[in-house]
Amino acid sequence: MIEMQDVWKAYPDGTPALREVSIKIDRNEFVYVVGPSGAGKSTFMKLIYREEKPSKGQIFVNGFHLGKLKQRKIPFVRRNIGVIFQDFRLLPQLTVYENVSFAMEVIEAPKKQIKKRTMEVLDLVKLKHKADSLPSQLSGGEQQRTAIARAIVNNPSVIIADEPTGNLDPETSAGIMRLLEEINFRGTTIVMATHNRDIVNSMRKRVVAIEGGTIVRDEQRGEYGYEI
Amino acid sequence: MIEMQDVWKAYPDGTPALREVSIKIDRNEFVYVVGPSGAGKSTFMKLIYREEKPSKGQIFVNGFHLGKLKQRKIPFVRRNIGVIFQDFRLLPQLTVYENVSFAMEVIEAPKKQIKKRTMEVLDLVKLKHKADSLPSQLSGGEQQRTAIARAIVNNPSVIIADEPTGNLDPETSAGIMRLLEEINFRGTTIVMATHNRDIVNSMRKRVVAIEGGTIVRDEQRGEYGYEI
Amino acid sequence: MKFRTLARHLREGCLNVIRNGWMSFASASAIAISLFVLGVFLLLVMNVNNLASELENTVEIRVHLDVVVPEEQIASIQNEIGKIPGVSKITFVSKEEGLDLLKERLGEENEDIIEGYEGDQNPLNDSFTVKVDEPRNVEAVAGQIEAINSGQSPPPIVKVQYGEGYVEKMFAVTNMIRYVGIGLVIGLAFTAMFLISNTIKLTIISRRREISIMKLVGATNPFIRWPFFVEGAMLGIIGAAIPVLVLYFGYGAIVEQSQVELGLMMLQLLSVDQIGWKVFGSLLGIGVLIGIWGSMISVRKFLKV
Amino acid sequence: MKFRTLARHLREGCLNVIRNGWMSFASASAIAISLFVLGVFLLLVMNVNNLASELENTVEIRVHLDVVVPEEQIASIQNEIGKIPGVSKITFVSKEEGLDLLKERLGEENEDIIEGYEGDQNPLNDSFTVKVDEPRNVEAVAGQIEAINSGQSPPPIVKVQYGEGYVEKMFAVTNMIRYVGIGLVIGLAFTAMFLISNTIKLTIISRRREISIMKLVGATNPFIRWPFFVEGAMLGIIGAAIPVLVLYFGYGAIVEQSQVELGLMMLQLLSVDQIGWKVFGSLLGIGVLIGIWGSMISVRKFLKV
Ligand SMILES: Nc1ncnc2c1ncn2[C@@H]1O[C@H](COP(=O)(O)OP(=O)(O)OP(=O)(O)O)[C@@H](O)[C@H]1O
Ligand SMILES: Nc1ncnc2c1ncn2[C@@H]1O[C@H](COP(=O)(O)OP(=O)(O)OP(=O)(O)O)[C@@H](O)[C@H]1O
Ligand SMILES: [Mg+2]
Ligand SMILES: [Mg+2]
Repeated sequence: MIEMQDVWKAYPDGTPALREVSIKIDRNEFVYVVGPSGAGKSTFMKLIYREEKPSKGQIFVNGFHLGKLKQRKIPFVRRNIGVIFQDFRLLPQLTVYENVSFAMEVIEAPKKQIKKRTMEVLDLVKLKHKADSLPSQLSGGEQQRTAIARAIVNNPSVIIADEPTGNLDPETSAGIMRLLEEINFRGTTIVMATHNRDIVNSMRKRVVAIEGGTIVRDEQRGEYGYEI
Repeated sequence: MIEMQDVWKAYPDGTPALREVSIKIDRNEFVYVVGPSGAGKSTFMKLIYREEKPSKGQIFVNGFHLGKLKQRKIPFVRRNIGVIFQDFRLLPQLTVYENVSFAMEVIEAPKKQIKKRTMEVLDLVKLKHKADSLPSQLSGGEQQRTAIARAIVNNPSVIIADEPTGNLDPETSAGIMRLLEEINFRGTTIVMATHNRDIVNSMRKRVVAIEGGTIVRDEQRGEYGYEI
Repeated sequence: MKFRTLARHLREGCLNVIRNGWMSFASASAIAISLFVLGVFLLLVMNVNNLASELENTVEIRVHLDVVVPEEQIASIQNEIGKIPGVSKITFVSKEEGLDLLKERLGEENEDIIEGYEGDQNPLNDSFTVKVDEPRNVEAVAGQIEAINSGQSPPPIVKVQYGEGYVEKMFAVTNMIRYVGIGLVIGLAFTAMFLISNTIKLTIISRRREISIMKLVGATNPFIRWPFFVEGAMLGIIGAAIPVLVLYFGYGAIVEQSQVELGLMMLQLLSVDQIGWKVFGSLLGIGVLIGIWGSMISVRKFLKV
Repeated sequence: MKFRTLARHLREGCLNVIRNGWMSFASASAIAISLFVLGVFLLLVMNVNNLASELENTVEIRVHLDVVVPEEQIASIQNEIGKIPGVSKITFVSKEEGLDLLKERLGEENEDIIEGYEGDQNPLNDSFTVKVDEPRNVEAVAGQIEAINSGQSPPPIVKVQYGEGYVEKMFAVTNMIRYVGIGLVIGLAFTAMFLISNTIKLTIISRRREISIMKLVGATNPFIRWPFFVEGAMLGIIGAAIPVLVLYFGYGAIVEQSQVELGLMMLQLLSVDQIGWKVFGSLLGIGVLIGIWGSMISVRKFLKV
């Protein structure tokens, strides 16, 4: 489903972010990506939905060879990947409802279905009452939940979640984790970067630890592992 | 030091965010503000450094009566308050170094002192090696640490920290918390909104819980208190 | 593209005009004010060119006949001149009429000089006044008229005059006026285009992040481009409609108002009908095209995400 | 403000021009192109006004004396006319010279009419040609000249002429040219100011968030405003210097180039020295002022945080 072969990444300013990364993530897996701040977790995930290109190495996602993909085809790869960005990336001029429905308009879904599904998803993240608010009128956690709603609205086959509970209280976080687990159970691959020890340790899944740009640990049903 | 008397806040679009909030925070206190997403924690803190004005009620900070303060005097109140914003609010065109030194230039500190102190603070948050990077070239956690550095650089008498560890791994978080504790120990009042149960429970301080816009709990040496 | 998607793009494009309130206002007013200036100059230059043409049309050829030429020959010469290509009008001016014209030219002050020249004493000759289609051909036509003399003796035509020297100078001036005018309008058109697209670029550059987010959510380039396309067209229409309306009614009012005043000076502005929808239509067209073009080139930059 | 803070503001202002690369370019080029257009029209209008003035200066008064006026009286009349305020030049035209002038006016074609009028047969009278300082006063001066007759009999002045009718018409035309010219330049100046400040506003609106962050970090309004002030001035200087240089050298070249061509038509462009640093200096001044002003009004909006 997702495969990286000896991937290296250096940013244009020369910062080395990833080196020698090889990994295979199967359909329907749930993978936590952990590691210290600046280790390369976000970079690792940006490579998957092709926000960044690797400096070296091959990446395959859903059968597409990203390195050989024509520019025009990229949107179609992304449509099967729901991304929860670490910095949310909501469209500032659109309401919560519009931000979420936008992802469905992109795939030209029928209007009625858009409306039904969007409200359904907003209900799942408990934001129905904020449907008409603009991102600037939301609290940090509400913005994060909007980003979550947008990522799952299209039932993508892969969800990339970069620190999806960073701005949420433990109770809401638990709700979101239950939601992601259920989505995973229904067949979606989930790759989630997190700093939340409680979540990793209580919901045991595969754990990939990145440090200094390289994978230092990869265990099934692992734990967070960094002790204070 | 900080006092609110029957403060209410509704946003211009009508959203009620705070009601009947009265609280007194003494010099040198360390206060955790906890509560679910959208409870009003950030609003509570925005009132202190006057990003928002209360709809009703009085607020006193460092002896200033905010409601009666002339527009021109506001900057001088803010200079004694170091704020770590939930969304960082770094100046996008300035490097990490410039973002931090900016807060010192504002108070017209001597150039030499600016350089020395800025590097010192960057060292404290372990970002010396990123001094010349722009915010867009940083990881989430690095941006957050830049925001922390800026907040503490002027040795303010009050630090307002809105979710300062949301994007940090537990180890880095612990480092930041030790730093804040030390700053508090040296006489700075700290008001910190957080969702991090571990931190609250391991570093016992005063806990103010906000729910639905009102203070529901206020205990010395309290704990996080929300069980999953 | 599905129809509902097209409908969505139209809706979004129009909504964006409203959502970007301040920015839209800035763009539309840049379009409006640039096209207004362009329009004013277009009208000005058209009127000046019209005056220049009227001036050129005063050019005529005077053909002086010998006193001895009999009436039948006069008619045949008139006939021959009429056959020369480019000649548009021939008027016979008898010597009596010539004297009257001369009197007029001398003015009250000196008219006593030609006292006593009436009737048989008239020293002038009969002549033709010949107008040509195209003032620039006057020299050639004059040459052909002179050629009528050839082979006839005594030559019936004494002199062919068309204001040599003066005419060339006038053409130089009217040509200069035309070139300067056209140069100014073209220059202004490019300036307007630059300023408008500059403004639109600025409004779109501030939406760079938005565009990149859309792309990351899986939007194709056309999907992102379409609403901008509609938005650009809307801004163009709004921005161009204002100056077109102002110019249409404003110019109409000026023409009417100035009719009496200018009439005294024998001048006349082109009527709104003469200016016609060519001008107003092209202003509108330019506005819409630049609106679309400006949006498109600016958006394209940010689509490579 | 401490000196080091001022130095900081200067440095930051200049750095911001570079940091905002694209935006700075957009602003500076909007200033450059707007001022260039303004400058071109300013030069054009000044030249046209100059031509109009030259045209006006051709106005003169002809004072015809009675044939019987003796020479001593001619001198005393000349003296009296010279005393009239506003008269700048008096030329005596004897009847012989008058005849030559008339010959010229009639042209080759009709000059035989006045054959035989030479010498004693000359039917014309002696006359004065009077020039006035201010062409607009010509009517009043003419009146005063006529008043010399009063109390003298026979009246020595037969007729005072200054092209009544024609002169008024010419003034109407030259006035219109002036008003249209000044109107265009003022209109263009406002347009330029609007377009420039519009562009600057757009570049600053995208920095609204930045300004609010600065305020939240404790910056005072002047502290935020100063670098913008410097930045606006820099953009103004850069943006204005370009058209000023282009116009200065370009116009100089055009003046030189066209000297021969236009000389043939008795026309002459104002020289660069005549245009002087007034024009170029004021363009530069306008640029800098709009740059600063545009920045200031835009920033002020966002300072209320
Ligand atoms: N656009 C960029 N240009 C240059 N360097 C970058 C860029 N983005 C990230 N980096 C650098 O690459 C390294 C890895 O960044 P990345 O965002 O992947 O870290 P991360 O593991 O997500 O950290 P965090 O937990 O703080 O979000 C960091 O040192 C960061 O400074
Ligand atoms: N600018 C605004 N305009 C309108 N409503 C707002 C605005 N900012 C916040 N709100 C609303 O006010 C309420 C409280 O927001 P606040 O940001 O204080 O929450 P919070 O406790 O900080 O939540 P979180 O933990 O998610 O950051 C929320 O319902 C939010 O939607
Ligand atoms: Mg990250
Ligand atoms: Mg908050």
